Amino acid sequence: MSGDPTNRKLTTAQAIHEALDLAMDRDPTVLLLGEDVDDPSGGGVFHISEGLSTKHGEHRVRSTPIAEQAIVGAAIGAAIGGFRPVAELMFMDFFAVAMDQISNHAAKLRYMSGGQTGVPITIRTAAGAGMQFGAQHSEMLESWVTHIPGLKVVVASNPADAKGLLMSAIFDDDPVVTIEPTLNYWVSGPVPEGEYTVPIGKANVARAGSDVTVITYGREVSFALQAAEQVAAEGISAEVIDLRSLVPMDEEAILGSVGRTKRAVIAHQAVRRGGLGAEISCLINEHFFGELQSPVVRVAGPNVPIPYAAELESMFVVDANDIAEGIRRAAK
Amino acid sequence: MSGDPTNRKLTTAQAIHEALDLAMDRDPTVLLLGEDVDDPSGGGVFHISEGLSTKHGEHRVRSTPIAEQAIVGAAIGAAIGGFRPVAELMFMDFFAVAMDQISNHAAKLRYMSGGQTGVPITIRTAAGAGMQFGAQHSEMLESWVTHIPGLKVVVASNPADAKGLLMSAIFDDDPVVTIEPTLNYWVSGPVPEGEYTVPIGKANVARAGSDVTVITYGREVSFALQAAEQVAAEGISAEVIDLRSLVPMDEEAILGSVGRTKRAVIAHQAVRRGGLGAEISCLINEHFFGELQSPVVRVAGPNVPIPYAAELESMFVVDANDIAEGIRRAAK
Amino acid sequence: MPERDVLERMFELVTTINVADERFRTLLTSGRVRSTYYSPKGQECISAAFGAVLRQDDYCVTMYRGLHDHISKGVPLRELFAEFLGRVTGTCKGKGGPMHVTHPDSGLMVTTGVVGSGLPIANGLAWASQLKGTDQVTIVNFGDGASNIGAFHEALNLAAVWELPVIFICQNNRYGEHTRYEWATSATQVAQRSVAYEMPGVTVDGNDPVATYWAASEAVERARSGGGPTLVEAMTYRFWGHIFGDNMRYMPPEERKAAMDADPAVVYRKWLLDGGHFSEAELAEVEAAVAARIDDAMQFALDSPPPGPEELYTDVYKGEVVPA
Amino acid sequence: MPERDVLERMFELVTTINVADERFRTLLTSGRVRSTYYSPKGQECISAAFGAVLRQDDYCVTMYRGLHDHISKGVPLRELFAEFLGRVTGTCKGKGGPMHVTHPDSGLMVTTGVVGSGLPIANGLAWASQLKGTDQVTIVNFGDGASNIGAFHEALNLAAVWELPVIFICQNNRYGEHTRYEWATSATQVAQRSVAYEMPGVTVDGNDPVATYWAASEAVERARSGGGPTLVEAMTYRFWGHIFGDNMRYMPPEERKAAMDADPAVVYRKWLLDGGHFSEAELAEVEAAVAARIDDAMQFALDSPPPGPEELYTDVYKGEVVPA
Ligand SMILES: Cc1ncc(C[n+]2csc(CCOP(=O)(O)OP(=O)(O)O)c2C)c(N)n1
Ligand SMILES: Cc1ncc(C[n+]2csc(CCOP(=O)(O)OP(=O)(O)O)c2C)c(N)n1
Ligand SMILES: [Mg+2]
Ligand SMILES: [Mg+2]
Repeated sequence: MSGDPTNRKLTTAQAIHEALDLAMDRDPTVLLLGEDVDDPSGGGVFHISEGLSTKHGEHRVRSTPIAEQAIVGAAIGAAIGGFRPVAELMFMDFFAVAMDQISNHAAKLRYMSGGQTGVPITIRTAAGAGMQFGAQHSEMLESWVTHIPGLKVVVASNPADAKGLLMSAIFDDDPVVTIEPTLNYWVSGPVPEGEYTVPIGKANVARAGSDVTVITYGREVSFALQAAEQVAAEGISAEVIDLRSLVPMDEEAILGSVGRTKRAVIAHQAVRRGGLGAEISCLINEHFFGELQSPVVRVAGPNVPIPYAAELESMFVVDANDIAEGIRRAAK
Repeated sequence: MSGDPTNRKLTTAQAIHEALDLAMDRDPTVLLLGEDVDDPSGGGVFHISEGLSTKHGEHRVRSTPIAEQAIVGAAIGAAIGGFRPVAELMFMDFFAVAMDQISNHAAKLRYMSGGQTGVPITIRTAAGAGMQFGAQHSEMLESWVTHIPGLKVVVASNPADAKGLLMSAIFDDDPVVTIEPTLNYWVSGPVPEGEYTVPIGKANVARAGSDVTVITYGREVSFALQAAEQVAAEGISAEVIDLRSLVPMDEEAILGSVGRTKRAVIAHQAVRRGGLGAEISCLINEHFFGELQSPVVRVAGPNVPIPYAAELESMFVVDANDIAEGIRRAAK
Repeated sequence: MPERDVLERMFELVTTINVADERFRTLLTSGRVRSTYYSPKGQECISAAFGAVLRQDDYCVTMYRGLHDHISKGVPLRELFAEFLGRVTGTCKGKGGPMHVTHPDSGLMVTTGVVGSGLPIANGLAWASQLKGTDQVTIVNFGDGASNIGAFHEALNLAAVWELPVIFICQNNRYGEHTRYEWATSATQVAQRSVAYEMPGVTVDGNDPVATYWAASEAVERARSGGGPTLVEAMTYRFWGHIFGDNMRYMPPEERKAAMDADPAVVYRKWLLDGGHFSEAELAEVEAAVAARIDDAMQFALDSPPPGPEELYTDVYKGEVVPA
Repeated sequence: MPERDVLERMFELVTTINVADERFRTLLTSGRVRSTYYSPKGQECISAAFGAVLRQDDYCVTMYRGLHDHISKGVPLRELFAEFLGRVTGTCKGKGGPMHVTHPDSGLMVTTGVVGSGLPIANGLAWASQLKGTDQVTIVNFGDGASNIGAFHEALNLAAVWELPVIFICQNNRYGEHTRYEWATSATQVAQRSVAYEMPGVTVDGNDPVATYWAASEAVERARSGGGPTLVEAMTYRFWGHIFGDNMRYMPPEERKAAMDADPAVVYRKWLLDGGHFSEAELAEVEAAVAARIDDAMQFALDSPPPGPEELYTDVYKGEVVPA
């Protein structure tokens, strides 16, 4: 990460706000659109864009009807027309109503046009369980978008990365989906002032270790760090890799670490079947055939919809204990 | 497969037609809806439902507006109301406009209602490249739907299975997506007369072999069989498993075969990253840690949109040569 | 004038909705319960009117802001509250939650959290009745904001082409989340969108239960007798903003005050008294009975256990248990 | 009456579309070329009229049945045919194909294969012009069938709320694939759906280039001067059914015959002669020049090589080559 770290603390929501503000300051082609995003509408349900339409103008920060196809379509068209729109889709479950624009258009237009028209949009979305929002407001659906060639996909685990990754996403010349774990909005951490970027495609070693590599992203990074503490007490040294970017993925970082530890755990909240963990596990197994000390462990959601009752929902969510259990299995 | 095999040959399109007809004969709650499906509209663009509205009535075989959310929604509602609707979505790429109904509703309503309302619908869709239909009419998107708990997903590789799997799908009490490789519509094969089912969740050993297991489905099964012939000449005995059903998956069949061969190749047309091959590879690697003779090989589409030009499209499509290459790598 | 028992039924429903809403907001404020909650307060007369018109075997599809619709369609209060609280005794064993209440015995078929997505499903339920030749009617409730999403359009067109016995009820509370109707919707009234489908459309004062009752009766009669769908737009207001905890800063205070001063439940009560339809004692009796039922239901819910861990893995597929 | 050069421009465009369409169908029939092909024959006057009104820097979004729109917007014929044939000299290097022609230099920004999906994107292009303060106009072409899909509704509402300089052109050819307009659409005319958005809407005879020219001029003028969007419905007919090879059995033969007997290109040619606007020699000269240009373009396309294998892996992301 470039930019000077400071001790200033912000929530992830504030960090994202700051990235949007700085990007709009720097470049007049940066636009913001989505439901409720302007100030007359309260600056968004999570108040992330509060103040931005007042500062940058209501023509640049536009509240939209509840019409996700229209939102993403408008972003795509404006991007082809020379702008860098940031579209907000409130929850990732609602990608389901806009997948045609995302998958068939945003992702493919550069290719279909033979490179003539790029689509430099950013799609921001909140995702993840843990707030008792039920089956239709809680999913991590990174598998849907990472499977679509033409999209890039990032997930920040902390406020500083949320800001830096979003800056990279906005100024990337291709469509980037930034998945924002909902519960992280209220999590604080140090965030450097001013402009900086966290490059897309570079993972971060969140904790160094020598026995087992834990590969994870988003909200599970903090759980992985807690799990690493738990198992440290048992004499297991776990390295935690925060992917930050799912597409492109920092294969070098993964392979470098597992090359040393020879043991790997992959943790994510999304359901196991077809989760991104499968792809990462393949990468490792294909590369280290016969060299691993134990089978690659996937710690992931069970293959069920997300239940409402708190007791069931907390069983669904991958937490520090689940990851610690995974590490112990890998370390055996 | 129950039902007597005969030498009667039908195309896959005819076999599917026959399944629909028989299902409607047997059970008055079976309905058909989709664009152009009734006879005044020509019985569908692939003429699969030709004759069915005339025979079973236009109230049971209904052409719809071009409105995939309305189509799937109507199917869901009718299913909750006591029917077994079969909805046709012309190409799988168009799942993108109906994913909300498919993922957030069809798949989740049983769970969200605590088991009170099931959604016994079948969603039929054509999929796959090879006809120069370009980037928006060619995708195999099984990864999207296999990742959604609550859905079942089947893909037939031949006309007899297409009929039997569709019969199972229609009479299954949960939502089933039947992916129909477009090019297979015109492929003929023996199809038993009358009613029979191919059970969902059971794979088929399409070719017995002892050196390498090839796991595949849909159109790639015929390519895998050709590849097996190619490598047989080189002294490699390949077993070919036709999955038939992607969710639930016949893990026993896969593990049984790989348990003998200790070498596995997975082949599918969908792009590699996040393709179902990753999940299958994980299953094998997790089960046979340290026992495999070579790394599991994935033969899959490159991570690109599907190009129009025939020369590029044929490079994109996984064919017999690609699979043979994969088998050779696994057999090393 | 509607029959006296209709007026009473509507009063009972309005009262039930309001008491339930108050209790639930109190529970949340006290911190005893944590949940997302979309108060229907202000919109109660719309559901009450339809509740007085519909039969038990009619179908209802509603949404996250659905408590008023659940109650009016007759979902039993104990199971309803237990579901809101995520208890195993809930309508859906606590697995659905307030955004996903289902109770087929009372005709409450689907509650959805995705804006507009209930409309296509309602068509299917209506299609089922049409095929079976029953005279059941399906209603689907949604907001003004939902009238801008694609599913609305697809559903209304299909319903019109297929002449389905379905009623699209737009509860126009002037806001979609924090965005004012006018800033999101290019139509003076949602009802005028019925022109696009050559479907009967009507705008009614949703805060007037009697007016809404007549509009409901007409639409239901049309659907029941094979006359096809209707778009009913009921004008109303949300007293408590979008979601429990909403700062409501985007709502002009005078606007909200005016709406609350004209509380439709209070106005209706007064109208019943002033018109000599019921005595104070009669209404108080209804109110006491309602309060007792709500207390009982609330206590039932609070006393109920959560679903057991095995419930995580059931109901994904019929009769199967998914491996952990 | 439009200016003489407008009449000539429309004649040239109509002729170019028809000759290109004939040649392409001949190529397919001969088996020399294999492709999905959606003939625009019958609809040529609509695009020609808009082509005569629009500027090069105006934006156009169209769809799989798009040859007439591509030609009218000025996409160069050589590159256009080469794209149809999947050659590296095509507008998109053969990677897009006929369903996905893009040529920004002539303002042809997007061609999509998903019904209705171009409308939301057209809004974005119009938004870009609005933000830049240019007076560019965006048009988006779609079919009658597309007027029933959700994206249509979302796009028209947003365009109206944001007062975007966009024109929604519904080429109503009476069928969506094999389904008749009336069986899928509950609206006597698509244009009446503009009422739902309080947007100007007009139905015009799309087979009459002069009438369409005036409707186009009015809508373009409105958009260019900040007056917002328009829905233009142009009534027309597809001569060759949905797709090349269509058995057309679902189209009543008398209906099709009547349409073909009133071939709009033939009618227009006769009108130009009868009205004394052009002499036979003048029109023949245009026709000869068009035929020569098409021959040249066709030959160019046929002589061009396919894209090289490296093209499979480029243009997924800017400036990157994806690993094989
Ligand atoms: C497809 C979709 N987009 C966005 C949301 C987030 N959201 C939840 S409620 C709501 C506002 C809906 O407004 P309206 O339809 O007027 O209903 P109201 O809440 O006013 O009753 C929004 C945008 C959603 N649930 N679904
Ligand atoms: C979302 C979607 N659904 C279905 C299709 C298949 N399809 C291709 S063209 C077409 C008919 C479109 O009719 P219309 O809009 O009237 O245009 P026309 O072809 O008549 O010009 C359909 C259904 C599609 N391409 N996209
Ligand atoms: Mg509202
Ligand atoms: Mg048409």
